[in-house]
Amino acid sequence: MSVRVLFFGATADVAGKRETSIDLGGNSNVGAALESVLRDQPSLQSYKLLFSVNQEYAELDTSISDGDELAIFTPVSGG
Amino acid sequence: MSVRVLFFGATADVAGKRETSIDLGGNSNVGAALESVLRDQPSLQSYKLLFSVNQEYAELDTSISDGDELAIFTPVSGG
Amino acid sequence: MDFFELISEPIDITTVARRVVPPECGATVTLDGYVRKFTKGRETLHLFYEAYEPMALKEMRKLIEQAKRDFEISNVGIVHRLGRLEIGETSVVISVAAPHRKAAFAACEWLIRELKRTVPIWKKEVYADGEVWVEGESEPPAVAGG
Amino acid sequence: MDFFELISEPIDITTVARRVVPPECGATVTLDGYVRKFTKGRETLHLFYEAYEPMALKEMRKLIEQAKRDFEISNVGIVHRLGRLEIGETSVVISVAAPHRKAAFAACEWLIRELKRTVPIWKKEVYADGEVWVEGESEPPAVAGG
Repeated sequence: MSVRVLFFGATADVAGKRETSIDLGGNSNVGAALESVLRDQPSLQSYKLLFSVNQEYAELDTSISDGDELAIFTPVSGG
Repeated sequence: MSVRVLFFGATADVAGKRETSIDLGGNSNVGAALESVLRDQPSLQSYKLLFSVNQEYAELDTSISDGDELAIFTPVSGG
Repeated sequence: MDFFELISEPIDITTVARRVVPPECGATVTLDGYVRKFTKGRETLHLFYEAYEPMALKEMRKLIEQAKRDFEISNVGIVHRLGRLEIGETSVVISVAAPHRKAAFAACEWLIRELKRTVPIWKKEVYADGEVWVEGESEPPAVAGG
Repeated sequence: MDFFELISEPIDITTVARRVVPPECGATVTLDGYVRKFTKGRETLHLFYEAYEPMALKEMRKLIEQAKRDFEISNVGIVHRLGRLEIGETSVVISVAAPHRKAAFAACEWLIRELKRTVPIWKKEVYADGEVWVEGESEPPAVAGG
């Protein structure tokens, strides 16, 4: 299955892109997706990371399905 | 001695004027001035009244001197 | 950069809020008080504010001085409008700028509470069938020196 | 009459504050956050805000819904600016209208604290000698449903 991955702010700068796509086996979750992303982008490991799936905050054990939108970002700093 | 007396809002409406002048003996205070005012304006007695002398809040025992400015008004309602 | 004013023209709150901003600050909290259409179910047509102007300005100055002693704030602006106000028009604006917003919130809330208690301004509500000078609900200020 | 927006143009806080006012209300409290010139002694030349826009709007909507459940308030407006901001320009405005000002103060303070914690917006500070994406200091939000 295919998952769209979005980066913002610091994670976009580190990844050198704002968006990518990863392929995962069935019954996957955020943790498995993150492992896949970190293989390509090991520098992201030094950041505190937050996640969302389909624009809702998620944790490492949040499940992911085909076509989902995963976002990986640092703690927010708006305001 | 002569004291200038100012009215505002409800007290000005009741007194039918915004300003008057009263004559008092020496060593007077707000209480004595109020008695003098109430003789002319007995309807003021039904109001909760606050006082200032020379634009500073005052109480009945605050002393008054010749030329002072006494104001008599109801609790403030600005804002 | 503090200021306190009594004016008879409409109040522009952006202008008030901006005038208190110093470069080191991060947040301004603004209280915008305005004419209510209904008070206890009775419809107000318009309002009229009257002040004992020189004393009101003295009391506003005291409030700002006290707020700057008690809260970690940079600047305060207070503008109160006088005369006739239509429904929805701003009667008072208090803006407080501070490096950290917590102090700005606390000081702004303290300032409006104290202003309603101590600054000699009176509000007259005008209804279809009459008018009433509103009596303040708060205790009068303690007198320093008695 | 609630609203939540992400915009790239300057924010006019009077307009924001006025849009939340219903006829029964008596006070609007507005938080105006803006670009600080100095952060920890380092001079910022300008800032850049970026958002995960659809999620940011969802989170802003949630904040307003929660605030209206928890506080006795009438309307909330939140406008956050994105893109490049110069020193002193407003980055965020939160206006809360309520029949009684106490609830407006409490809700506005809660909203800005939660916005900084939950709404996916990031700030980049640009200095003479570099730029840094600021990392939020607050704990991330708990995940509903996990």
